[in-house]
Amino acid sequence: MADIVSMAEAVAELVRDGDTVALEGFTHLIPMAAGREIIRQGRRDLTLVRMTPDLVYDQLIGAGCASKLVFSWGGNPGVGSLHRFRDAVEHGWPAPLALEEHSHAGMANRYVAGAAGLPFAVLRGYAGTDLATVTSTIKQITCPFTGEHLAAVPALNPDVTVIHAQRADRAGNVQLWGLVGVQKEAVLAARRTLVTVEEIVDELTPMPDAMVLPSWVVTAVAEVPGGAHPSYAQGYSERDNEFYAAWDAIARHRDSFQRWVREVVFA
Amino acid sequence: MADIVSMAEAVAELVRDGDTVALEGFTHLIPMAAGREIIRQGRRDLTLVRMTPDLVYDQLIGAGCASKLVFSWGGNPGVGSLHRFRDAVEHGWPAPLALEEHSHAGMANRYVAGAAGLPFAVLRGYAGTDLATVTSTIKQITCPFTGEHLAAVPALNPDVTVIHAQRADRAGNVQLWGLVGVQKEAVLAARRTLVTVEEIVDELTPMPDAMVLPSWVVTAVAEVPGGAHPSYAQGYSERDNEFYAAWDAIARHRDSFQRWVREVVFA
Amino acid sequence: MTGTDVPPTDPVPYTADEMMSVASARALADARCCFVGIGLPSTAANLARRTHAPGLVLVYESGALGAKPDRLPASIGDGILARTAVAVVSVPEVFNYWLQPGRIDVGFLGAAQLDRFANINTTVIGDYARPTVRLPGAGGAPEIAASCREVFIVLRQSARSFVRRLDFVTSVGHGGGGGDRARLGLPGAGPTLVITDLGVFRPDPQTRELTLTEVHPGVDVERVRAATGWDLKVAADLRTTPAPTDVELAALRQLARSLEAAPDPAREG
Amino acid sequence: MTGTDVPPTDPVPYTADEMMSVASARALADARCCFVGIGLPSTAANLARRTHAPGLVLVYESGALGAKPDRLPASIGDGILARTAVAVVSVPEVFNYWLQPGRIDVGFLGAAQLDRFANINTTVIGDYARPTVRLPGAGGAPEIAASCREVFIVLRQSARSFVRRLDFVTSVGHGGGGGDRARLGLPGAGPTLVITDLGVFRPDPQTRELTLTEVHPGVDVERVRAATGWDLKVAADLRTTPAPTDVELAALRQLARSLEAAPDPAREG
Repeated sequence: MADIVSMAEAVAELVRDGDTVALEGFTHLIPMAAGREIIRQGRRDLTLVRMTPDLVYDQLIGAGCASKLVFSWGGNPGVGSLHRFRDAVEHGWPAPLALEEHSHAGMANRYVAGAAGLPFAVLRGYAGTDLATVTSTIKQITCPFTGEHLAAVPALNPDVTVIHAQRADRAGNVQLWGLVGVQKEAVLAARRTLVTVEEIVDELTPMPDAMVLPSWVVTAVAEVPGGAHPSYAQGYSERDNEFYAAWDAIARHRDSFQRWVREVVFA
Repeated sequence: MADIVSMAEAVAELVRDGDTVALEGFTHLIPMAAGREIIRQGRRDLTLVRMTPDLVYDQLIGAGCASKLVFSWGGNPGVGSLHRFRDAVEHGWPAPLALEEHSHAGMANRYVAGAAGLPFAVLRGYAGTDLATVTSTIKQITCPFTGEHLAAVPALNPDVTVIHAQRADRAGNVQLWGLVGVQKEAVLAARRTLVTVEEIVDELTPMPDAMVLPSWVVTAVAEVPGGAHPSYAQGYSERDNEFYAAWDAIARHRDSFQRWVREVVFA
Repeated sequence: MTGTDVPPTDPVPYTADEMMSVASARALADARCCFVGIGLPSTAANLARRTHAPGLVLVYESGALGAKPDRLPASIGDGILARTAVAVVSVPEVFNYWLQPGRIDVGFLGAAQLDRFANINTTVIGDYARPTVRLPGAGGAPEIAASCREVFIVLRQSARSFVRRLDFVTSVGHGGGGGDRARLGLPGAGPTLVITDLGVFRPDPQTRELTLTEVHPGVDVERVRAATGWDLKVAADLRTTPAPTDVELAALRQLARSLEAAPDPAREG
Repeated sequence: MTGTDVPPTDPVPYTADEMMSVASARALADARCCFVGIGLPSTAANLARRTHAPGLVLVYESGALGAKPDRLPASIGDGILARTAVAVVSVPEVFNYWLQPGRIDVGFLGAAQLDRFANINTTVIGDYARPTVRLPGAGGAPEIAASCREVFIVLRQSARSFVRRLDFVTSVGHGGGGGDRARLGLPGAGPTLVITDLGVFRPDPQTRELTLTEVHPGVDVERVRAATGWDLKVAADLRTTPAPTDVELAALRQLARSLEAAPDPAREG
């Protein structure tokens, strides 16, 4: 059953140097506050896993927490580049960043296999692209019934997955709704899980389009109102598109980024 | 986009002699009325696909509509045997019934593959059982990353899938909630789909734990209140456990079953 | 309830079926979550929740996770399961995301035939192609038996159900004996407990052959031997199951009454 | 909006970007459902819904099926998509159950680089291991390009974007030419239309090489050639795209205004 703790305690306990860490949330419900907490606690050598690195990984990469990125689309949605991601890949600053690069369909299916306790997943994907030439975790498999060739990708099983959700009850059952992305799979695939929530409530009122993650698959829950900002939590906040646009200027240069880390993350 | 028609028209148009037909619904929302309509229209040589044949296939098998059954658990839930199924398998009455027998996990994954446009699905299943010795659609596959051996089963893609749901709107978008079983997969795997509904409404009010099947994956919708009886439609009816118990006596003997067909199905 | 009355040496008389259900419920004392088939397993799991294991998470193959029915469900798809569940998921999801990865502590199964290695037949009596009796088939059992951390089996015992050789292996217990589960790649520990209306069996640590470790009150070993189709091993320290307590019996009987228009759940495979 | 003003030969002046968006929207006249990337494709698809294709079903990779946003979404995960969708599904489901089986008529993609066979690069400029410019990467595009019944590509044209040889093949258009998609087992027809700020290109029926079939008003073939990194094929019956109508322009500009605090959507790959 999930423990209800502070985010600082949870990150201290659950996220360790060298871990494979997935912070998921597809545009919606991105666990941004947890990402900043990982920076504050000075984690190093993380393998960061996420379909869309977004600002949360731009920050972790720029702060030197990561040695590898497993991903499928690394842009600032609606704005342009992730400059800290680019600086790491193009110039190795602040540290070289190994890449393991897939398509969205491949990443989603890797989490599915991880959640399902299977070593791999099968999809119609990658055929004819250069991805398989640069990514060793893309192979071919043959259908034993039809002889067709399909793509196989290995399961993703993060040491720890972090997500943000709208609510949890006091037993640690977690409820999220709206665009729920790949969060269920990312949680079920992980060895440990931290969920930050907008609020902890006595009872989870059933909601349309909601999913509940039972407390017995959640390690820790922390109440962090606004923990997705500048991403959003449907029913609690709107996406801060202006911050996404403003991030372009903050992240474009190393010094402005470092100032942001000093003045905002460590404020 | 789905056409809104009568059940008789829909069955006449969509269910053809020799078809592979899936009537799905896991205890809840079983399309029983559509099954009786198929009997009334005298369909023959059907391959019936369903995880739990239940009363709906006991009736179709006893009425001589089927030549083959693809399934995973053929009992009267909470009561005992499906006597018409047993009579067909044990004595070939009214016609021999070929069996293609899987486990629930295997059947569910066959629908998943069918819905996903893949030729097969992978699962941890069947190892050490006699099922693979009697069922040709169970094979082994090797993980290209770990070398582990797993089971592979081929996709199920019925010619037509029939389900019962709580509601549809006038555009043919279908909404169901409660235990939703394998219905989404069975619908998406099929070439044609018929959905019988408790009611057609102007607007689908969002409901907790509900799924919506967009009208563009539904061929026809027919309003059939009570169309799941003696199964049930959460929010509309309760399961008629007494009828399930009473079915044991009706189906136990050929003459009592034939009387039921004459007096109830053709009433 | 069927079964033979036990002589009223205890304050409240009880049936052999009641003893079996109570012993099954007690076995769930340490489980966190249980994959529940209908019939005897459902009775046991719901009784455990009402007595010593109120936090036990019940998972039904119909997709109800953490169901808390306040009466016995009449089927695995009873509406009360969805209405009281922590979460309701699709049937593919319950098998792929919840059962297959080994998230379930105990899988609770019934059986038509059982052999000495706790392999299960629920498919046919006689030849598969021309069966004497066609049983319901596998359902969820093969993968429940494979993937749960451990498996409990509950069934009424007779020489027809405890057989030397299964007519069909629907679900694997310990295969041909020690080491077979590992050879087959089955992740869970397999059957660790078999509970009948006569007693309780546990697999030998080495050979994995079922050994009688408890007899229920009023049952002697000879009666168990007569109801076993193989040469039964009996534990050196054979114990007698403690009789049902008044509290257990009261809870069990309230549960039984709660199932309106009660069909015989034991007949579902 | 960026781009060059076209001389006001038409009643309302419009930009080259507006011509590109209008031409893109028109291309969706016959589609029933469209898989929409953000940026130019989203503008085109939403414009089509507001003008000649009100029944067009928009599918977003974030899981919104049949979204009906009343303004331009600021990202593919904009809350307005979930709130107005017929159904909201998980990301694995949108790829596995909705895209992969070929349920989508048109996949609408952008590109950083395009070659003569409409293969797409959105991964790197320069060497993969030591790139000059690291682009966002694949996202959903490889499987959108593979599985949709047909693919439309929209991008601003220059000799830097229309290149002789891609630095990286992120998504396959027609591979090395005629027959390559079948050889690769790609189920959809691939790119059937490329729309830029200068004109419209269609693949040759045999060779699948992109051929200029339309120029936008005020653009001559030489200007298109100068913005193409290979020896451009031009259709014998080259046409001129009809200029945007007042109705189209009004709807497009209302859409553009609807995106508050508008970032530049064209910069998302």
